[in-house]
Amino acid sequence: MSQEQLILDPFEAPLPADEARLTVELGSWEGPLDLLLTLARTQKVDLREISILALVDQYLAYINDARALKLEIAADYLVMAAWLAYLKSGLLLPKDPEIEPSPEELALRLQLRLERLNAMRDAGARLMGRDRLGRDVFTRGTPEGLRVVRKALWDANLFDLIQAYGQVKARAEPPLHVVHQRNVLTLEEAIDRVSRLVGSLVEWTVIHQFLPDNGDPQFRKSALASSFLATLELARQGKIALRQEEAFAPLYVRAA
Amino acid sequence: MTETDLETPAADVTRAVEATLFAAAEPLSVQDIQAYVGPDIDVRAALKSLVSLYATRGINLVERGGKWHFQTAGDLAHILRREREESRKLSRAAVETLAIIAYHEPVSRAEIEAIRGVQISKGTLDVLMEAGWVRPAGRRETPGRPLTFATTTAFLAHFGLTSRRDLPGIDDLRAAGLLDPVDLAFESLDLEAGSAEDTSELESDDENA
Amino acid sequence: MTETDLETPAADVTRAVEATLFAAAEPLSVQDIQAYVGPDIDVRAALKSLVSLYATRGINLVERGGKWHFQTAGDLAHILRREREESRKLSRAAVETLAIIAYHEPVSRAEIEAIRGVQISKGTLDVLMEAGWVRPAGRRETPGRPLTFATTTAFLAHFGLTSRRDLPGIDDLRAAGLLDPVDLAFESLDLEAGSAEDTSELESDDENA
Repeated sequence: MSQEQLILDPFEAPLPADEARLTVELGSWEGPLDLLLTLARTQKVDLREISILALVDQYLAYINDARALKLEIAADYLVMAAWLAYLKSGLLLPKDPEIEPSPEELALRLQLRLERLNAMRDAGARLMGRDRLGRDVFTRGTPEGLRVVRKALWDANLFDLIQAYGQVKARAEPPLHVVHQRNVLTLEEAIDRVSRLVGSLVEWTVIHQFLPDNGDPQFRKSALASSFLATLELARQGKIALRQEEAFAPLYVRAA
Repeated sequence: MTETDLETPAADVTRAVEATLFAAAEPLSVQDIQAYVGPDIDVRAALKSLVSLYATRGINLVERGGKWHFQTAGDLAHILRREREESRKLSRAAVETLAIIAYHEPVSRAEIEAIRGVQISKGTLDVLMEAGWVRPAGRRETPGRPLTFATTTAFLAHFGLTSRRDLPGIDDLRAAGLLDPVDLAFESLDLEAGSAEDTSELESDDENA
Repeated sequence: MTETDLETPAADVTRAVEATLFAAAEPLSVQDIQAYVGPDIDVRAALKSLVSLYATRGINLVERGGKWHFQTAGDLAHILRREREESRKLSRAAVETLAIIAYHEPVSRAEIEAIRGVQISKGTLDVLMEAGWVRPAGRRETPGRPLTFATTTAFLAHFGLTSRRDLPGIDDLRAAGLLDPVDLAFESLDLEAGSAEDTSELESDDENA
C-alpha cells in the first residue's frame, strides 16, 4: 500500500531519482498487461506478494498522466483502466456475497496472469542470453560436405522395349493415304445416260429402267440418286417430262 | 599411425563417425550417420566416446533435437564473435512469443495472445518462422480448429538445447503451475468462488479454448 | 571442464586456435589466427600441438601454402560419399533409343535419329550407358567415322533375353498390333478405313473405266 505514495506527478519528480517512476510513453508498452507487469515489478520481484490495490492505483495514475499530456491512449489501455477502477471499488467496498465473481477472485486472476507473462518474459531473456549458434558458437566454416551419389536403378521391361520399337516403326513408316474409290454414278454420267436412254421415248417409263446394274447395292443407290437428279435437270431443260401419281409412288419418265 | 588404428577397430569406428560429422554441412541424426559409416558400426557408442573426447576441447560435439554436430566451445565466444551477427535483433514481442511457443508448445495464436494480453502483430510469427525456429504444428481439434505452433530442431540448435527439456527453468515453471492456463491454475487454488467465470478480462481471454 | 582448462593456459591457447580454425570460412595463415586469438598467444606452438593431437583422428590439421585448415582424414574419404540406389523409370526417348539400338545394332547416333524421326538429347545415350545396357561399338568406316552403339550382355540379362534373336520381329510386332499408331484418334480412323476396305474388295473397277 505504501507504494501508492510513490506515484507523483511526472513534472514534479526529479529525473530518474525514483525507481518506481515511469516515464509516460505508451508506445513502448506491449499492451496494458505489459504496462501492469512493469508497474508490478517496480513494487516487488515476487509477483505473488504484490499489492493489487497499489498496482491499480499505479496504473490509473499512469493513464491519468498520459491523459494530462494529451497523449493518444489506445482503447485497450482505457478498457483496462475502467476495469481496474471497477476492481478497485470492489476491493474497497464491504464484501457483497452476491457479486460473482468476487473482486478478490478477479484480483487473483490478474495476479496469475501477470505471473505467467513475467515467467515467459524471463524465459525469453534467458533464451536470448544463451550461447547462440552463429553468434557465440559456430559450426564448421567450410565443411567438405557429405555426398550422396544417387545411383539410378533404371526401370524398363521387355514389353516397354518392344512396344517402343513398334511405335517408332509405326511412326517412321511413310504415311500411305489410301483414298478408297467409292463406286458411284456421278451426276454428269447420269445426265448423259438418262438423256441417251430416254432419247425419243414416248411411253412413260419407270425411272428404275434407266439405272445401270452391276449387282452392287451401294452403286445402285448412288445411281438412283444421281439419275433422279438427272431427270430433274433434263425436265428443267424441257427435254423430258416427269410424272408421279403420289408421294413415294413410282416416278415415270418420257421424252418431252 | 594407421597401423595402431587398424589394430583397434573401436578407434577406427570413432574416426569414421568423427569424419562424417566433421564433413557434414548439416547436423546429422544417428540414422544419417549410420547410412554413411555402414550398418555394422555402433554409432551411439562412437558418439558417446566423441562427446567425452571433445568435452574439454575448443570444439564440442553436441546433440540438438536428435541431430548431432560439432560446434565451437561456448567459452570461446569472445574470440569468435562477429559484430555483424548482432545486427538482427529480435523485437521484444518476438522474444516473448518465441518463449511462449517453446514453453507451451503446441500453442495456438489465441493462447499466445492470452498470455501476452495483447494481439500478435502480423509480422511476429512470420519473423520466427522465417528464422526457422517456429513451425505450424497442426490444428487443434477444438471448435474453430485453431492452428498451433511449435519450435523446430533449428531452434534447439540455435539456442544450444539438446531437447525441449533443456529449456531454462522449464521444470520449475511447470512445477509452479506457470505453464498451465490461468483458469486451470485458478481452479487448483483452494478458493470458495473457484467455479466463477471471469468475463470482464481483456478481449483475448480464451485460455480454455 | 573449464576449471582444469583455466589452470592450464597452454591448453586454452590451443583450444582458441582450434576453434578459430574450425569456424573459419577459409584456410587461415598464422597472422590471420593471431588476429583472432590476440597477440600474446604463441600460435605456432598451438598449431604444432594440434597437428599431433589430430594426427591419428578422423580429422587432420594440415598446412597448404602457409595456410592452415582442418580436413577429414584422407583414408576416410570413401565414407563421406554414400551411394543410394533409386528406382527410376526410363524416359520414353530412352526406351525408344534403346529399342532402336537393340534392333539395329551396331547403329550410329544419326541412324537412331533417322529411325526415330527426332533428335536424341545428349543425356539419353548417357543414361543407357550408365544403366549398363548400351556400349560404344566402334566407329563405322564411312565418312565422318561415326561412333556406333550396341547393347550389352547386361541388357540381355535385364530384359530376360538369351540373345538378340529373341526379340520379336517386325511381323510379330504387327501381328500383336504393336505397329499400330498409339493415338486413339488414329485408331478410330483406322477402324473406318478398315470397314471401307472390306466393302471395296467386292467392287469391280470396270464400271468406272
